[in-house]
Amino acid sequence: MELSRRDFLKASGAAGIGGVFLFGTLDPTAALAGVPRFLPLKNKVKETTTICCYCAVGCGAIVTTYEDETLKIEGDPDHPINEGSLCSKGLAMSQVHQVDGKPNPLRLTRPLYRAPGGTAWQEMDWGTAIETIAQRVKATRDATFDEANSRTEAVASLGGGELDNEECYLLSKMDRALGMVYLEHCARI
Amino acid sequence: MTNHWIDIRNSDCIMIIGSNAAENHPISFKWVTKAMEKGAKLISVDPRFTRTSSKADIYAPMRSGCDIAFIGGMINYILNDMERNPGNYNMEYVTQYTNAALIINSNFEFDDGLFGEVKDGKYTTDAKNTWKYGDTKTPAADPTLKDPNCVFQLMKKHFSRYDADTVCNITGTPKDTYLQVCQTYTATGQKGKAGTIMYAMGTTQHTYGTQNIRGYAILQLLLANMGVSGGGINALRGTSNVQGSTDMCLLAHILPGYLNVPMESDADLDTYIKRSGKNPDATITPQGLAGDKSSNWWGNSKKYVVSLLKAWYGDSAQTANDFGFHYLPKCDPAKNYTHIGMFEAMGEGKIKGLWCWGQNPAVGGPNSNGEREALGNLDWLVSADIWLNETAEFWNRPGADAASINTEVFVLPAACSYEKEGSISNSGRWAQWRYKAVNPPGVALPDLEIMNLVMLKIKELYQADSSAPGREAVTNLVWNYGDVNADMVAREVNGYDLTTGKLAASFGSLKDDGTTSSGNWLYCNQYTEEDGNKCARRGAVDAHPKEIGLYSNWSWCWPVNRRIIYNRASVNLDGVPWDSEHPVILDYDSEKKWQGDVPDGGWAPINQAKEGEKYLPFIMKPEGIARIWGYGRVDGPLPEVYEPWESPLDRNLMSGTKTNPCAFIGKYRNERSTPSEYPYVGTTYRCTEHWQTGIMTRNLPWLVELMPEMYVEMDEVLAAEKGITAGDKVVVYNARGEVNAVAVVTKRFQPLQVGGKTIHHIGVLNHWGYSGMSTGDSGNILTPHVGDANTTIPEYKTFLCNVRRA
Amino acid sequence: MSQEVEKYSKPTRILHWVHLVSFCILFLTGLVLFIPQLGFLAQDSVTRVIHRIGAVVFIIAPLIYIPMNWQATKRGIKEAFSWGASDIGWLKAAPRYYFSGDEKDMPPQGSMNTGQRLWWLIVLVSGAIFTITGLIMWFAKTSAPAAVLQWMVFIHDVAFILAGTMLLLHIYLGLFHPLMNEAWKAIYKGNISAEYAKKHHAKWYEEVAKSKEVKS
Amino acid sequence: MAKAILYDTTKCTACRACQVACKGWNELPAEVTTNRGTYENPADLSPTTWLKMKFREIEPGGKVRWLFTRRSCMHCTDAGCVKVCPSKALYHHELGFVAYNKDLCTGCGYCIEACPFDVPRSDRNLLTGIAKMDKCTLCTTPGLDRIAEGWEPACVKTCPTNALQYDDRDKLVAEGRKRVDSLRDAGWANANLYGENELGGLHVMYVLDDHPSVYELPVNPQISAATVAWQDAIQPLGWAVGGLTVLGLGLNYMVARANINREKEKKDVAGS
Repeated sequence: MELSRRDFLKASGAAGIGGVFLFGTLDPTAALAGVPRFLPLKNKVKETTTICCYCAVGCGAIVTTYEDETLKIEGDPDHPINEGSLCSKGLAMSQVHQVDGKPNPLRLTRPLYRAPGGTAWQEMDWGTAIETIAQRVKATRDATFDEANSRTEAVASLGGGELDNEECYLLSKMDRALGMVYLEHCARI
Repeated sequence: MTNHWIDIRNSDCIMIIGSNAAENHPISFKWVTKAMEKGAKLISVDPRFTRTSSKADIYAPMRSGCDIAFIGGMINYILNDMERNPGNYNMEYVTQYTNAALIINSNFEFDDGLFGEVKDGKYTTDAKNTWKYGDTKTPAADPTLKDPNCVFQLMKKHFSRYDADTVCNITGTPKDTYLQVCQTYTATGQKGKAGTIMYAMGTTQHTYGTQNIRGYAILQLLLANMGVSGGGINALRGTSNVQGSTDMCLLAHILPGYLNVPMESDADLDTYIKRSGKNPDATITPQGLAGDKSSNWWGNSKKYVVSLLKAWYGDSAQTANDFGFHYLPKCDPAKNYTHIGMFEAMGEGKIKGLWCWGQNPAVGGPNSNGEREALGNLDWLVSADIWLNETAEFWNRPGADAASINTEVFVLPAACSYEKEGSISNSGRWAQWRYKAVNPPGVALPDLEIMNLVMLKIKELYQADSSAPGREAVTNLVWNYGDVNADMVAREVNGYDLTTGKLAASFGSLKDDGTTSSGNWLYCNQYTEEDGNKCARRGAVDAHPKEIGLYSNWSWCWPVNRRIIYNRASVNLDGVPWDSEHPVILDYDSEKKWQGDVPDGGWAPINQAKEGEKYLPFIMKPEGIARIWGYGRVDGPLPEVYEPWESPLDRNLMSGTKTNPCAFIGKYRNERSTPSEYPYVGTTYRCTEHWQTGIMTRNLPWLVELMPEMYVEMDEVLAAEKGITAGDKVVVYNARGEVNAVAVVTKRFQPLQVGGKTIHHIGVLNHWGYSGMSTGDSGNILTPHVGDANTTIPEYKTFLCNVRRA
Repeated sequence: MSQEVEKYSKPTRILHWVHLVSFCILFLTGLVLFIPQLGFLAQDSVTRVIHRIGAVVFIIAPLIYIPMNWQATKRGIKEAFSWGASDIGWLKAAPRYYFSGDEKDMPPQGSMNTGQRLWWLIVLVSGAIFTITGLIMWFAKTSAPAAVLQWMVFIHDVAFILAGTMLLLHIYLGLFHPLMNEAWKAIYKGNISAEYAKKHHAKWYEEVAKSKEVKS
Repeated sequence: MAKAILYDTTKCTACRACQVACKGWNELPAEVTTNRGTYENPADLSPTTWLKMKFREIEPGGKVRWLFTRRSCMHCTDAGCVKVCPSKALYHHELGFVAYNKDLCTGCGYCIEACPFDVPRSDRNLLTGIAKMDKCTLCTTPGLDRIAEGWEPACVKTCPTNALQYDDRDKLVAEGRKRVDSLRDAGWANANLYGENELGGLHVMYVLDDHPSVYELPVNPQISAATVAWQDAIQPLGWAVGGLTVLGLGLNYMVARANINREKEKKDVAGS
């Protein structure tokens, strides 16, 4: 027995006189108890274009931020390479910042320091961290500097295919000024 | 990529080898699919049947590390077919645009897998000289390709040993499938047809990785697929800005813009330019070809080096002090400064300090157990990252005794990609600007600002210490960014005309007299007075007359917004495109020059140009034509089959030379696995849902949900032998360590018949580590500390291992 | 004052009321699923929770009653399944009686008349069906095959229609029908007038009168 | 004009962007999963997973194939779930697919049992029975309604290879038939457009290069006999019986009261 929805309405309408008697109408598509079937989207704060941070296809994405401080990321439909598409990783990029509407709890939020032989992290302020790192770099460089070749082989630099071009350039510039020759990044591996 | 992502749609045949594009570059398949909708064939060559293979017309299984045999056989097939059916090939391209016709030194010898004498892991200078042209400045050419010493005939002889039976015995590919691949791909040799090769780390990560790519290049040149739309050899780069970071040359052997690093012997700037080979004197002019002029673009390198030094040292860079050339560090030619070399030195305790900027070598480097141990020899380690990664936490890794590790560790919280502003360059060389959407969490800062703070502080310390060695290299460095932002750095990278203070228009305007600056000549033209920041352009209309998908007004690409490089090879000697449907450059006339893409030099077509101005198409080569015979490599002018450092075979089935004689073999904690104990071929790779060391994806719950645990893959036969079923916990192990993982038992790996033996592969994922949300053992625990002869890229893709139930 | 006889013992009356209230709760919360217009009442599973509380009472109440009133239970069950020729006579005569009050063809009845025993049988059978199908839908909802659950709903629904309509009849007769003026009293207070008993439960009244002292 | 999704398995690379897009747009949290020896995860649809890709390896004629299938609501025209939903929380959207107003859901779970594709899911407290169903709403969830904005569903938008398309159903049927024809020309004799006619026409149709059973899809999906018997026979019968009973009792009350009053009057008259 196969009844279409319309047949069912007819049948129940016909058979269920009593129901009509009791409850007026049986049409289930009639407006229901005032529960909205449509609600507008959340209010946007802004849309920002970005380029995906994973592989090097260079897909465009749009970061939409909302008034409730949440964000969503989707492919940029105007971008000629991805035409609005993103893969699983590109879409999950929003979780780098935010998971289920809250900041990703695994993100680093302040400088950390681990002392020699230490077994735990200590929090450190930026000023101390920068000052100490600068001192370590200088001390190691000065102790190992080969003046004839303007280099130190005791300080090394790694990174970064994940940095912006401008950051890569600055890193290349500062590394070389410091005389680093062990200077690599993930392009080699 | 010589071409770019969208251009894949113009291809007639796509061979994906050494890449798993569908999984690792999913959006590339938008364009692969579009090509296939128009009838293009897709070939997938891989030891494992992947998501890429699932969409392929032909899937050819191949033992890991056998690209040279596989491609060599295809080259042999083509060379033989070319003589029988020259009409099926673009012989004009092969003879006029490649060095196929050039005559090689008559002393060249190839014997039993060697191209001459090898001493201490290096070919002797005498041997290398025999690889060169008979006349090194004005080599003769035989356009009939008959001369026994011409490249074509030497290649024919070399690859004649690569017959299909021999090849398939090495690679394990079924012969009928292999011949199908040869036929299908070779069909792109016809004029007007284009085939593309998409490759990635499956090609490069071998002790002969460079020669694997050489093989692809030879194949593509013989089929006239370079410079044309829908062709090219396309390295699918794996990291969002690994192209840009390579262009900025965060690498031991090059300075920004692929300029050579100075060596100890480079007493001054001119010595350096001369030694580097990037100078006008290096020009080679082939004789007897239609073209008679090679532009040898690298001859301009001095302009770029001086402009770089002006950008870095400003007024301290003057003619009198060689523009501050001596501030640049000079390398010891005897040392290997690459990643593996760095960790070898670290293992020996020679490196005291390391800073990592968004890089995680404790997972990403080969032989992880060794590299993690080596980190303990540092006095200090800085990790600037957005997560607490395995490198920062190396002292706290399972099995480590934190108390005995005396490395000071600084962790600096950085901003993620959309918490800051700047440009990144994709695999197709498009430099695209991205903007800040949200603030970084807590007190985290963009790397740019962290670098600025660190360098300002270092400069301050050197300013205050007048007796510090090498002080001037630091104090004279131009570093006046104030509150640094990406825009001001992008302008510096582009460079200026220092006489007017205006932004330089393009690298054509750079000079070697100190009147221009440019932080990276390749990026000169990205930011101009007229157009502003071109990386931020969003012109979504394809303005090419035939709409081949260049989108030249979307962002900007190097060099000078040329979307398909070597595009002068896409037209014949008369300037007519080989492919009228997908021309790259077209409609030359002396007034308007070329239409379409930015040409590789705007000169007239060879047949229209005057004597002595008939420019050859491959402008970056000293001889102006493409090298199918590539004598610049350290391990021979042609690819030759070698076994990986760890091979399941006891000999090379092709010659008496088992492994690449020039490969770099690490010594630090680098145990070698033997086939008797570890009979299976291990290979590492990625999956769609995770990325690189996993730290950027293992902390994202949606991706962890999709791929929650470290796993390995193996065929059903091997699994049955070992009593392993899908989902079991297993241990994959070799001489360097062991990896715990979940077994994925699959039909997608099949045992292969090689040299009379049955070879099983074990596929090992490389994304996991001990930090973050989803943790597990790193695949690189198993990989060896050995590297390619030319680049020292680690041999991640082939090693030996064994497996047991956990 | 007329004579009175005890029609229902106190435990029986308590059981009746507890059961009736729980059944009405079950009836109404179930009915919601029949009427889309009332669906909002069931939002957030509110009516399901109430339905389950009702079901617990509905199941537990007889389980407490039975061991404590074993004789009555036995008798009751026996009655539910004792059917004879007089029942047919009653069914024939009933419409006339209930519409016009004409009792001349009504055969004498026992403690429960045919109609009441029919109802009683339906209570027993549908109660068992409700309990079994209900428990399956409750506890095997996530484990039983979909087809099983669908047929359980079907059967539960059939029982619902049967018991539901009969409940309406029962309530109607007990509360509103002009002739059944003491049925209410029987189940509320326990006693009915001897006159009413003679008239409506003649056979039973004779037995009671024989064996027991009649209260005055 | 009915809208639909066309899913072309032959173009799908199972990158699973659709799975993440679904979670992203619909603000669904990740599940905790394990690797069970397959790429496929989560193991099943759930209240927080409305779409998942299935992976299947087969080896017909010694040639390995890796098949990918989409598991999500098929948005039937003859939808079992809509048929049984007592509060009409599930309803047919004006564009044809099965939309859902979660506020109205009573958690009865009838839709879960009635779905021929085993799609709706709820997390149910077994003791209290408190539950809410969830399934793909084709991005029409109130407050997250992409369709009302004139956008395509999140999964479709993100699909890298256009294996998912969203358009007028008629157009997609034509497109799907064309794809099937070209597959047949290419030698896939069993190629078919799944969902064109099934259950009155699905609003998610699949281009398959082989028989639906190869893709583990129900070959001839039907609304179950229990649903039909219950919804089309018993429920109307229930209304009828209930209605007639009430009418009958009312009638009886009026008639009986009149009769009995008359009897009484007679008696009173006789007695006086």
